[in-house]
Amino acid sequence: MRVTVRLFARLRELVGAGDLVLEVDADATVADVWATLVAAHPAAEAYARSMSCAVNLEYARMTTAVSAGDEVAFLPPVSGGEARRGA
Amino acid sequence: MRVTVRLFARLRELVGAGDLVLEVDADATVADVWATLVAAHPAAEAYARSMSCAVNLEYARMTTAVSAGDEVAFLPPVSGGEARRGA
Amino acid sequence: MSPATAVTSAPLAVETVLRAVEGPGAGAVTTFVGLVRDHNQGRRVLWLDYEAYAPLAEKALGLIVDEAQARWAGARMAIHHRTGRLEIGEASVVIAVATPHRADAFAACRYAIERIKQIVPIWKHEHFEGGEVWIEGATADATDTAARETALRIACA
Amino acid sequence: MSPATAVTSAPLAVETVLRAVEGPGAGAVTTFVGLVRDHNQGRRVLWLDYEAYAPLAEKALGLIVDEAQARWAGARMAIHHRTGRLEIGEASVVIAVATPHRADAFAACRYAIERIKQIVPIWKHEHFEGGEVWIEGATADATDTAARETALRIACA
Repeated sequence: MRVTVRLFARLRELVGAGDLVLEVDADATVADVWATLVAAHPAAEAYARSMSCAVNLEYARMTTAVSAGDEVAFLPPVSGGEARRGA
Repeated sequence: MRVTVRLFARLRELVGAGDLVLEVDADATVADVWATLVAAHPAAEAYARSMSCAVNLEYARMTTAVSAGDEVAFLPPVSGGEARRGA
Repeated sequence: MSPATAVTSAPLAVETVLRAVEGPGAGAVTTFVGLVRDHNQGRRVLWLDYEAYAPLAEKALGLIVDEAQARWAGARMAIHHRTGRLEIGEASVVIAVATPHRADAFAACRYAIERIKQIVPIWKHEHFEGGEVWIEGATADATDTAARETALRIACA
Repeated sequence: MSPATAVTSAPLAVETVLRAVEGPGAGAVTTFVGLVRDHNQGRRVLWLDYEAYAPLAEKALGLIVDEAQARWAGARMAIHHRTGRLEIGEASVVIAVATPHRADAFAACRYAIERIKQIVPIWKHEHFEGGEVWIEGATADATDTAARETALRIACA
């Protein structure tokens, strides 16, 4: 089945795309989607331990099951808010 | 000598005036000005323990000496800020 | 530039107070606005009259700004306090603080409102359904170091 | 009525966010504004680009508002976050909180900015004199209760 993968910020730059479609097994989890991404784009591996993920706009776990057509987002560590971290 | 006395809020209402001129001895302190005020307006006594004072726009003590023409203010407990005290 | 401190019978505007703390180096800005509430201690409030010893109140606000700017490096603070008759929902006080880092912006702003209630000679005359009462809080003494320490503790906790 | 939450490339205005928390019962209103600073870790910053996963960022801001309004009774909160290129001195985020009492207004506002930095999928790309770098903070996980407890501890301390 196919899922859409969304990447952001430096992870997007490392992979060279913010949006891509990956083919995964029908019983795939988020971890399988990640493994498929890393196999095709080894640079993504840099975020293996620091990224988090969301499926269809819900925060998810690596063990979360995905379905055909799902939007799976991998999120580098975030930095919203003001320009500097507080004292 | 003469000093000007300024009164505010409920203390002003109890005395019936916000501005008055009192005659005190040349070596008078704020305490003497207060005593003179209370002698003329016994209702002011209600604030004997809760008021604070200022002389010529400087916070003062009851022992502060006053001079002719000084402005001596007696301040009931203050309540600036927002409409309710915080939780 | 807006004045850093003001005691005024004119309606307050957050934007005006914010303009007074504009400048380089700020990473965080906090504001505090105190509003007239429609009830107090079970009474239905109709309006409030704020009476000020205006020249000393302005000095006291300036003292609070100086204290805060000395305590929190790089902070810029402004405080405007209103006087006269205020209707429900109107702003009685507006504080703005700009600092390099956010923790200081919160602490200095909280400090300012606590200090205002301790030392600024302004009094509230509450007109409620069925009567009126003068609201009294702290004995105003700017030299009381224990009071100042209380404000610092609340702000930095 | 302004929206309670927004992720937008348009300049932010404190007054707009304040309007979103207007309403009866408020006695205290706090705001927090985060500004782009001209330097960071010894680098001279030229401008910032904020990239957002916009629909999830909007949801995350809504979650923070819900968390705060559940934790602080009677609170109304609004958060607007900007995206795209921001120049020095421009506002990246504006938070407004209205509560019956002032302690809650400060705590809820502080909570919100801490939570924003923990969970909202927005990234800063810093362009400085001589290069550029992605600023990275916390691993975003809205379900991480330890992170939430940290934000609560900082806010209520």
